[in-house]
Amino acid sequence: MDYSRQELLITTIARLLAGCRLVATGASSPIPGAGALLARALSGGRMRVNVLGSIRNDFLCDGGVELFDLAGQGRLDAFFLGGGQIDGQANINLVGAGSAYPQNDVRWPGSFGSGYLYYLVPRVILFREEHTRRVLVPQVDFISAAGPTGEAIYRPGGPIGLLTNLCWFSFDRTRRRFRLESVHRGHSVEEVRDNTGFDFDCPDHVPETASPDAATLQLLRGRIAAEIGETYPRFVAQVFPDSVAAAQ
Amino acid sequence: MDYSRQELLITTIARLLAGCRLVATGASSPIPGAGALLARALSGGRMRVNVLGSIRNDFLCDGGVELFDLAGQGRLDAFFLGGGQIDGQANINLVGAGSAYPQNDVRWPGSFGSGYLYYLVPRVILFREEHTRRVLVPQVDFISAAGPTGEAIYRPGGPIGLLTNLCWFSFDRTRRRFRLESVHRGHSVEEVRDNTGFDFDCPDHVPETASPDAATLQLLRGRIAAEIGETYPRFVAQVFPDSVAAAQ
Amino acid sequence: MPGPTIEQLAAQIPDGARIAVPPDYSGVAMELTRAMIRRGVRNLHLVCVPISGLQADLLIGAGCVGTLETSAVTLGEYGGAPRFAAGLKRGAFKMMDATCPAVHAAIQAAGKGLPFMPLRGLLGSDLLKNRPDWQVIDNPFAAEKDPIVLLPAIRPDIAVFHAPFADRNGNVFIGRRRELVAMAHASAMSLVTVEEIRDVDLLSSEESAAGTLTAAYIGDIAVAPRGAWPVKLWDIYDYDDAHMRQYVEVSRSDEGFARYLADFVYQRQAAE
Amino acid sequence: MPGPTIEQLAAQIPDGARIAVPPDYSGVAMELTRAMIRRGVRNLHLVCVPISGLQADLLIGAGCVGTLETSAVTLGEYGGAPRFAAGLKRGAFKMMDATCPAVHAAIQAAGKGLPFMPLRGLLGSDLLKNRPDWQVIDNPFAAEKDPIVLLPAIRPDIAVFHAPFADRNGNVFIGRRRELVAMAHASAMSLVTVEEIRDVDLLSSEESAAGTLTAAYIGDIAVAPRGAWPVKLWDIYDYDDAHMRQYVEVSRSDEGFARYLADFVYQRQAAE
Repeated sequence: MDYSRQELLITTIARLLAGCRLVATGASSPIPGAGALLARALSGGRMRVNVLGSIRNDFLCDGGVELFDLAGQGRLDAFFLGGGQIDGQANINLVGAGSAYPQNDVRWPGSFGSGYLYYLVPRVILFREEHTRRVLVPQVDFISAAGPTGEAIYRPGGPIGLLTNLCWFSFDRTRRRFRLESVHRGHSVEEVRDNTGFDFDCPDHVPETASPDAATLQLLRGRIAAEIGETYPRFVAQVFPDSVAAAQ
Repeated sequence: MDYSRQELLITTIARLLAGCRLVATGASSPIPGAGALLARALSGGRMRVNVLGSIRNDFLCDGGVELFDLAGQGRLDAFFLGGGQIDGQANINLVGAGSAYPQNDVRWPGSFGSGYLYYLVPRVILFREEHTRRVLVPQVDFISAAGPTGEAIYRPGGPIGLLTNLCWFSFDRTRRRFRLESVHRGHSVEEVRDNTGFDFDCPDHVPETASPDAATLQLLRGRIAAEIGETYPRFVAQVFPDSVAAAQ
Repeated sequence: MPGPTIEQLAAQIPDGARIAVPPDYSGVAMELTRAMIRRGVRNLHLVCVPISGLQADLLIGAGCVGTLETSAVTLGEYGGAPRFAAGLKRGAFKMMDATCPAVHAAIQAAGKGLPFMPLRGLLGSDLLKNRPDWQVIDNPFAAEKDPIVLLPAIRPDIAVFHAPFADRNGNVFIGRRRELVAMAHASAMSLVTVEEIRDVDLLSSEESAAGTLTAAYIGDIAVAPRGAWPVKLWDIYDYDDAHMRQYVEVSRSDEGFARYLADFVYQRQAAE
Repeated sequence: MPGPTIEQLAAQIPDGARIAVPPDYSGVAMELTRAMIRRGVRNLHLVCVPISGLQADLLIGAGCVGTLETSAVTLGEYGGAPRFAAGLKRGAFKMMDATCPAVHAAIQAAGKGLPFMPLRGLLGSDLLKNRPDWQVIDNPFAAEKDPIVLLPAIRPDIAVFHAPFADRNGNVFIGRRRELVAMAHASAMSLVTVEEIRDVDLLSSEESAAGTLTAAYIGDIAVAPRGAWPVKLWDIYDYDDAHMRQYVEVSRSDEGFARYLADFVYQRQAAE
């Protein structure tokens, strides 16, 4: 079965979440949300997923602080963070680029919960669709949340890797380096290298990112598209037009 | 109009609370509760009163911690504390007496919120009906909450005085001493002295504690008896039998 | 499917566990407490959030408690807690006297994954003097010297309480009793008894969700009608006045308390 | 008796006030925000708990903000906040970048009367580096070196938000939006707008009381139907999609924003 770029990202995310007991997604995160809901569907009832902005898939009752409290308690297994810039030490920047802070040339909304969750959640998946040297830089201009530094601080959390439109990098917290694990169908190691501003480890043979099987795609296009459509109807209309048509 | 011992205590408490905006009473506190409700009735709508255990007069919505948070915020103007022992420096003991802690000869329930509220609430009224040398001691055996020590600590709160079955002592936080302000009708300075285990300041002339006027007594026996009766029916049946009869 | 029994919940509380229990006004799992005594649990570290009553007195009297952390143990208008006082006098358990907001703060610290929480008050008290686990630091934000107490987080293994009902998805209605939320957040898991399971979804409306402890925190739920007896439950039922009076009377002596256990705790097992 | 008007609420917010505002999902007092701009409030210290959107962008664009303390300003799916970005670039206000749980923690500290609250994370970040008001201490409870950030309490003068309704006694229904409770507890007083006043008593049942902010924290309440417009209010009404798109479009330039203010903020006053 053929599949779209988004479908590959979603199924890859679902694979990365396997074994988690509690996963949450943040604002404006349709692909992580769909990935988490797919992982839940495949978990046989062992995974809880909280989709921010959802009504049916939001079980939090204690206000906006509860997500952070869950992370502090060690109950939140996985979360997603992005960044206007991400560097080779896995520092992420959600604040701004160019010139001196706070009068940056480009200003993004701000750090949200990253300055905390990145340190507390064991399985943070860095997710940024755009894979360019503008985003993946040698060194971020502002550190919203620091990659693992090797210093002895309380840090049960951190990045497990970085997923983009081109590839999946794992992150080695001890060596503080990304490693290219797989390249998505239709793309090449050279393309990844050309568009990445930081150094990374690269094995001699880099496999293609695993394609979703037919059963998974069917589950995604049916039940999962409906589930995530509650929170992200425009995303579903665009990515799963057949699913929408079938429901109507 | 004649009045009972309890009616004098209640009306005295109401007078001590004049000007407060928010007053709370704790567990097993019918006389402070009635005093606070009377003060509210006399405040012309400027005072809020929270009676622990009441349904109609409990406005807290944030669980057991809210009373302490209110005190921390500086919103709680007055509260009542007692003690198995109270000494001349206004240290209070709600834990136990005799032999070495924790294996005291006599053990009381414990310190409840006193170790905090005594430091935070500006107008703490020490209230203990029993006025004996057993209770009013030279030095408490265990300090649940310390009287003002003169040390430079953050302490917006503390005792304004001590009300007993015999008298009203004010407390001077700078000099760390009680002062006999008034003796209740039917009792004498000598009786107070004989039954007090600690030294206190005593002016040459000690007035009689002000008697409640007829209007106040009428308010107390009518509306206030009904209000406090919701939480303390047995107290009202005993102290205001006529009020109960009238309501039936 | 039928839920677990009370005995199955009690079996999940190992010897030496640190368990958090609420005050009488929040909902006390008395039926489960009796099952814990029957199963013979030992050496509990009992954290009362922030005080306890009959529940602590029974567990102490039955020899289940190794450490007691509380701001008070009282039977309220029924008087002092006799087994608590007797146990203390003979040094039967380690006592950690606190003040109510200190227990709340330490529980909230754990609910946030913090190592400690500051608290005002306490300075110059014998509470502070007898708690070597509490520390005093100088407030680093103050211009002048400003000592303040830091309390280490209390992280219970299990929160144990009784509530009016749970919904079909395992969410528990707790109303305004937010100390139950705090206990559940702080604890590795919660064991809850309820009057009944209702075939509703508490998360389906904003109003009901506001008073709900979400299922993610809860390990197991058992149905126990009148499960707080003889303690009250909210405004749903009151103390069993005659029983409470009887308890205070007979429990003054070791023999009387043993008889009480035989009649009201072990008896039940024999009948089943 | 008729309650105060929106303009009367706005008049209670003095220049230089530290005001706390909630995120879009909690209920934003937009009608009151427009009245604040009309009244010409200046030099606000705006604390977003923990983020803001159109509200902050309008107040910044209208020159009302002297200091901005937030974890983000965003118009969500409508894009970046144009006046926020423009104001920053020209240094129009002091910026205090934070991370969401840091704002929550500092607000909660004030709600408890604490001088500070610890928070994990943040170490090695430029957030920490640019916040001289935050301190790092060594956790005194750890055996090994264990640095941890302490955040000073944020004590707003006024919390400002919009809710679906208040009851006849001035209690406000806030559902699960407990950040509103935290803001109100932390602030010296709260100014609240509501869709309507309902002739009920929210404290009369356990279920409704669980989602209630009690009147003791509230300074004043004004009725403002669709008072969050063009921002959404819970699941009661959604963003005014066309208006939000128009806003983002016109507010890219100073002139466009001035026109927007004339049309949608000052206009209203002229019509009254």
